[in-house]
Amino acid sequence: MIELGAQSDIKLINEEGLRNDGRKFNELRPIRIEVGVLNRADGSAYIEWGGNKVLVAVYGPREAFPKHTQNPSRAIINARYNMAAFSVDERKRPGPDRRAIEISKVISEALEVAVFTEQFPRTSIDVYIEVLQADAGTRIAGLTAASVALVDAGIPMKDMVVGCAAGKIDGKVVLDLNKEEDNFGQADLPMAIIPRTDEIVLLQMDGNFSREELEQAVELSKKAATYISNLQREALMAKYKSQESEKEGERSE
Amino acid sequence: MIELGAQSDIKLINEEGLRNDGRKFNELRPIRIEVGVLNRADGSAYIEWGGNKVLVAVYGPREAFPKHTQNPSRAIINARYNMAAFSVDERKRPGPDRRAIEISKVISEALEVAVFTEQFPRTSIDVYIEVLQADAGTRIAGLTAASVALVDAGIPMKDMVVGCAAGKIDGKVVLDLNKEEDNFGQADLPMAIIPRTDEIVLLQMDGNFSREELEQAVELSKKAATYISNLQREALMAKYKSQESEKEGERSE
Amino acid sequence: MIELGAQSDIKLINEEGLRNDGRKFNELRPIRIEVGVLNRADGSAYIEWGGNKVLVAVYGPREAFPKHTQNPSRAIINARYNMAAFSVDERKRPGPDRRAIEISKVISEALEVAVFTEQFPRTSIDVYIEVLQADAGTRIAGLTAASVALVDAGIPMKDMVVGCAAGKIDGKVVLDLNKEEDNFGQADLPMAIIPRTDEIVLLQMDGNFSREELEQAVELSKKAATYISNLQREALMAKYKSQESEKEGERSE
Amino acid sequence: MSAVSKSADEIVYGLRREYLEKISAEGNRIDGRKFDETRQAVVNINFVPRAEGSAEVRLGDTRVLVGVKVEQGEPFQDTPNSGILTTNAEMLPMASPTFESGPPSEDAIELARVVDRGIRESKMIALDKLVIKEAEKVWVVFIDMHILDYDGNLIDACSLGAVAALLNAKVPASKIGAEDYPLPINHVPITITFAKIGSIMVADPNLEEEEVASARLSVATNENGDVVAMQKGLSGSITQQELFSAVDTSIKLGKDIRKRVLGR
Amino acid sequence: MSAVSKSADEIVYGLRREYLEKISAEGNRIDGRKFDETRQAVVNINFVPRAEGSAEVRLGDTRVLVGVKVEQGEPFQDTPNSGILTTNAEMLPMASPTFESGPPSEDAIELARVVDRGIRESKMIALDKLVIKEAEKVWVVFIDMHILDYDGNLIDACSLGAVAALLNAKVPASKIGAEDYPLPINHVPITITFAKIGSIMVADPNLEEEEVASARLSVATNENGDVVAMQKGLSGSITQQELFSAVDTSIKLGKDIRKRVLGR
Amino acid sequence: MSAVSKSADEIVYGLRREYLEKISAEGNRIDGRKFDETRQAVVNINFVPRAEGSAEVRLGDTRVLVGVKVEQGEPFQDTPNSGILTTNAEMLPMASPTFESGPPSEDAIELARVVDRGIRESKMIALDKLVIKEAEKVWVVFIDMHILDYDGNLIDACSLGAVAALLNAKVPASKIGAEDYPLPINHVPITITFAKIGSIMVADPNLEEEEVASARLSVATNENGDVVAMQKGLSGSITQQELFSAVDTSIKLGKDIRKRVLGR
Repeated sequence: MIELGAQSDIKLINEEGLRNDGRKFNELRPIRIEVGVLNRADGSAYIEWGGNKVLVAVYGPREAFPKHTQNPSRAIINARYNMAAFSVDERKRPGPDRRAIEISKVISEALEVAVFTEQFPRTSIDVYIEVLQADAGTRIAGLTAASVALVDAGIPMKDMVVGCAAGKIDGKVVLDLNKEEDNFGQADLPMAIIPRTDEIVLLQMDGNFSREELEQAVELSKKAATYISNLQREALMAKYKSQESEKEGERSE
Repeated sequence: MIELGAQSDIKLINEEGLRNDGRKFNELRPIRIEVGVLNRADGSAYIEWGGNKVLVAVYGPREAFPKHTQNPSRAIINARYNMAAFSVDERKRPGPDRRAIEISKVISEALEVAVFTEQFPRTSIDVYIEVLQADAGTRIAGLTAASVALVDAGIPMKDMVVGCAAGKIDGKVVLDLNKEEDNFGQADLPMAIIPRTDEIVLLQMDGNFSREELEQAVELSKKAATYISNLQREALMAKYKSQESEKEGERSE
Repeated sequence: MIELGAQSDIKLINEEGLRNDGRKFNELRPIRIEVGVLNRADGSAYIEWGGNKVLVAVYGPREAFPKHTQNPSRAIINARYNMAAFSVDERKRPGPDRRAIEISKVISEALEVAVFTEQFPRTSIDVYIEVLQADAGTRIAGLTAASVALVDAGIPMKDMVVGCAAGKIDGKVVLDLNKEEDNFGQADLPMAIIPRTDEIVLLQMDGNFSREELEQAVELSKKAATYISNLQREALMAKYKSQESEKEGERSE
Repeated sequence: MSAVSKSADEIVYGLRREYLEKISAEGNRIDGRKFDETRQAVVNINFVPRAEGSAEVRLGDTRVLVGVKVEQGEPFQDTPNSGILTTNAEMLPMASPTFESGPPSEDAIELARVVDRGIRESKMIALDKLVIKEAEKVWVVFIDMHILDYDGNLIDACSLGAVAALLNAKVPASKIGAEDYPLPINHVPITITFAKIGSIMVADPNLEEEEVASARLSVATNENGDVVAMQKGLSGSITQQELFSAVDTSIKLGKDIRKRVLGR
Repeated sequence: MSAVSKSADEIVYGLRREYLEKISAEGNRIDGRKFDETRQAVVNINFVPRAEGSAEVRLGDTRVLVGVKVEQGEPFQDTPNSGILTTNAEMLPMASPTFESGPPSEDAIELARVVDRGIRESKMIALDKLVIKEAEKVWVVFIDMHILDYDGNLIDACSLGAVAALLNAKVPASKIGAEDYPLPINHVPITITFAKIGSIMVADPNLEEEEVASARLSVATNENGDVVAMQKGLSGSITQQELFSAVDTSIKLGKDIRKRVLGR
Repeated sequence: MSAVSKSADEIVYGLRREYLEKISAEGNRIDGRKFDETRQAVVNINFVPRAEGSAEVRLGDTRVLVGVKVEQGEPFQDTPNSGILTTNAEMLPMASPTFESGPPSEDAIELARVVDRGIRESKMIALDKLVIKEAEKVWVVFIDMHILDYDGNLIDACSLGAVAALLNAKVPASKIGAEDYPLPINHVPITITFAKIGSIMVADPNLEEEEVASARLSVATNENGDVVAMQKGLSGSITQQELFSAVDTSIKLGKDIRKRVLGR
């Protein structure tokens, strides 16, 4: 979060309680998920979440390389979060920066909770997350799509991981910050849970929350997660339905 | 090719049809080749081509390292084109830049056509091309010397590869651009062929050629290649003659 | 040594023959050595030498990694000299620069003379030298502490290596330059010896010494080395005494 | 080397190569195309509105995304009156099991340089119109090409994507108090790449064809039918006749793509 | 995977993990502490007088040295009225047989970023008071954290060291003809990290505890009891209840350390 | 370690070492030279006319090429009235099967730094005469040393090449509207390197000698017979007597080379 001198001048919630993009405090941006969008990858998914456009490919389980990275009792999850040079306002130099390395780490750890890694010793499951356009909340969007891509790749999981974020703007706790809100708001809390068990698998926070605000933020995100979880399922269903109807078509030919 | 605003002001061919260094349109710069100029290398050659000074060393066939680069059915040709920091007007930072990496690749590929690589599985043949002074046409000079150095190293080849370039200056197709012509001309076509079979093994081009100009350029280069091919042979003969006469000398002692 | 235009203006020895910190020409700065200061390392030592603060950890002998660095007939000594970013006036970027790489090399070579490396084939003995605050003479301080840390790690050695430096200021040969003397003096001679055999194991020099001055400088350092050697021994004794008394304590409980 | 020591992979590869050479000698391609027929090209411009220009290209099953950023910078000392063009390719490990993370491979460097050469040497962009203040400040055009899905012929997919993105890019002059304007364009180069299979040159090779090809040739032409850039690749050779036949096909296909796909 | 193929190391690790989970289920810790009890923290400020600020911290057997350098630099374009904070961690191979030489590992990067976040998001440093000339020159605060001896919980040791070093740091304004002044401070954040062992969250884990933990949670709070930064780590999960219990403990321990160790 | 586990290479190496130690104990060297005799040095100046200075040096079968570039740059903050000297060595894989591609090895770094020290500490170049505008613009002297063929003693070959190239280098002042002038020179340092074989110090070791040496000592002297730089290398030791005997020989040989090879 960049601190600006004129921070207080920017009003993020209007008199009617609506946000700069017309949303209510507990409203998500539009989310659209597509499954199986790439040919070469073992699994893939594409997500649009507000202005975020994120593509995810999964390869594996495959023999981990180099060999010394192999774990004899389980698969390693190797998520790689990467922003395209053109995804942000000022061109980003290609290659991982420190921020991307940290995000890749926390995403890998979150997915490891969900995947039955012990079924695939000595392998790696590589999850490539490419941010094609960024608009605040990319890690959460990427993680949400990554779960879907893992299912598409046939990787056995406890359940899908769902990401969501809440934050604070103009002193009020709201769901799912957009870019302007992230820049000029007071707090951000990216989080990911496994809905079936209510486990928190990713949690980061920066800014300023009182104990009470923090509880509100977590509650907002948890409710939204249920909704997003359904979107994930529908996207997967849509793919299998279209495959079914293709097969039907083949049979009726 | 650097574009300059005042490009049209520079005249590269005079009223008598001669170029800025006095050459005719189909005339090469002076070329001198020496063989076996280094002690440690398995084969070596030195070429002066106009103001270019290029030294080539060959090592191998030797076990390719690291092991995963080995090809079980043939040798890999690993050419490494490198410009000395002091070889150009403005000091070049040591180490390979993107241009050098591309040139190393196309030179390696060109040499692979000529070498009987299938005779040496799992090995590498390393060709180090050091540009000591640059004056346009270094890749072609380096490749021409590399062929000679490979013969000097005893590597079996179909035939030697010969490099040559043609270009366009003041709207006219000419042979073998020098530095000023390269900077202010309209096109450059570096090429390499195997004279015995007429195969084109390296070809790059930038600038602007009509279909007809392109044909003229290729024809000019092909003719020059025959001449350069003879220089390669003479350089090799000169070495073996001098070795013979040394042996003669030994015998008559 | 940085050359300054106004070099001659700075007076480093006063009328009474004393240096800017009150020392005589043959006087060392205060030195304090502590042994066994770290928990995880196999051996460790801390040295304060004038304003220098240097911490040394030793790990090994342990299997050398990566494998191709292993020497089948002896241990390799891998000293790594590193300056903390905050150890110098202007922040130093983290990571080894060319100076640190050279110093690491000469320190490794100096220690190899003393350690019975042939007793530990295929292993490495890693000596990490961290300069926490720098005040001229860090390599010598680090090497002196490294010897002590090696003993603390139980590595068998011929004898401990002792570092010392002499230099020239205001045209006079003096012992153990401090930072200002190093910056504005005329020569510096870092050296290390094995006192028992009088072998010189590290020697570097820059500046300007006549043949006679060089002899004086070497003599000054050699004498100081005997003194420093005793400090090393006392530091080791102090540790073992305190361990003894702990054991005594245990027994009497 | 005896066949005995060949790995299963090599044997399969050899059979595949033999098969493709055989059918091409008979006049056929693995996916039914004619030798001089490219795959369907779908261009989706402005895919990344945040960039100054962008285009997603699908060439058969190959998919790339090209973004163009236009930012202020200092001119090079020897060209004080010229904007700057810089081109970069990312062969993302997402796109193929054979692509690796890390600094650009030599393949990625060659790809970026070949695409760059087609654009630069055709003088596509009027770099002289990108000067903000002579010798001090110019517009820098960054072309970043992300490979998303790899089924062969990245050179043509990326070239097409870069050209389409540039044609629709704007100069963000509003950042310096003026009005945004379209990136000034002089020419529209199109690159066509050929793979040599046996003794046949096929246009726009797919991955299967690329893998068994002995040589590769890329030819970029402009709307006048001039050749503006070429690059031979791979460890095989081509004949003079193959070269000129490829040049002719490239001129023909270039005109077609320029019109049909780019509407120029 | 059958136990047969497990290495000796893995078996020992499994036993150790089992043991620690067992004793924590019984209410105990390996070193006798209570679940919400930190190890003794010893802070030795001004250890490196040559730096603008410094602190050596011993947290049990973990030992870190933090140095603060304050130098002149250019502000970022989008924050012309703000000084700059930059934080770096060096996990020196000196500190543990498992730390390697070379560029920062992802662990070191996460460590530096988590410490940075606590300081930055709490607005500890009044960056707006570090402007020398608007949009041209500002003070840059470099925090460099050297890990000397590793016995677990580097986040808290480094955070405490960084805060202590900053509290005692000066701005070397004498270099620009003014007078040195203390680094301007708004707030004092304290970070407390928890390890989840079995189903127990223990504060300030030592190395043995860290190694068998399934999850890690760090919570930074300020003197008002607000939460200013958090980070969950490791490949396990936590419950909502565990999260808030950790937040409460962090607020409590933060107040204690702020007063007892830092005298604030 | 028993001899049984020694590799063939090691045994050969041991025998070679034994042999060279034996003959040197008898007063001989493998190539018939005296202990204090250097190989023939051939210096070919101005080999690269495009550089501001250059020299190719053959020292026996060792061959190096040194180029000097002189360019404009900013002075260091603490030396506003001084030009800049920077020295780099490239141990090209061309020169030996044991040299590898990639960033400079520690050997290459030591080589560059030892050569640099001889030139810098002798005050060979009058850096104070290389100021274009105080605190703003100075001449930067780049010495780049390319090792072409390696038969031992790179330090002396490179030092000689660097000195010869500098003695013949010009400052390209015509680029700033003045006239080119010779690089201003104060002193002419010569470096002589010794290898210790058994208990004998031999000057200018060739590769065979270098490989079996226990210690190496380089001594740079100026025309007054002062010592200006020294460096001991390798994992062996030298005695005080060996040191001073080497210093004396270096002074003597330095005078000889300065006159005979450089004509000074």
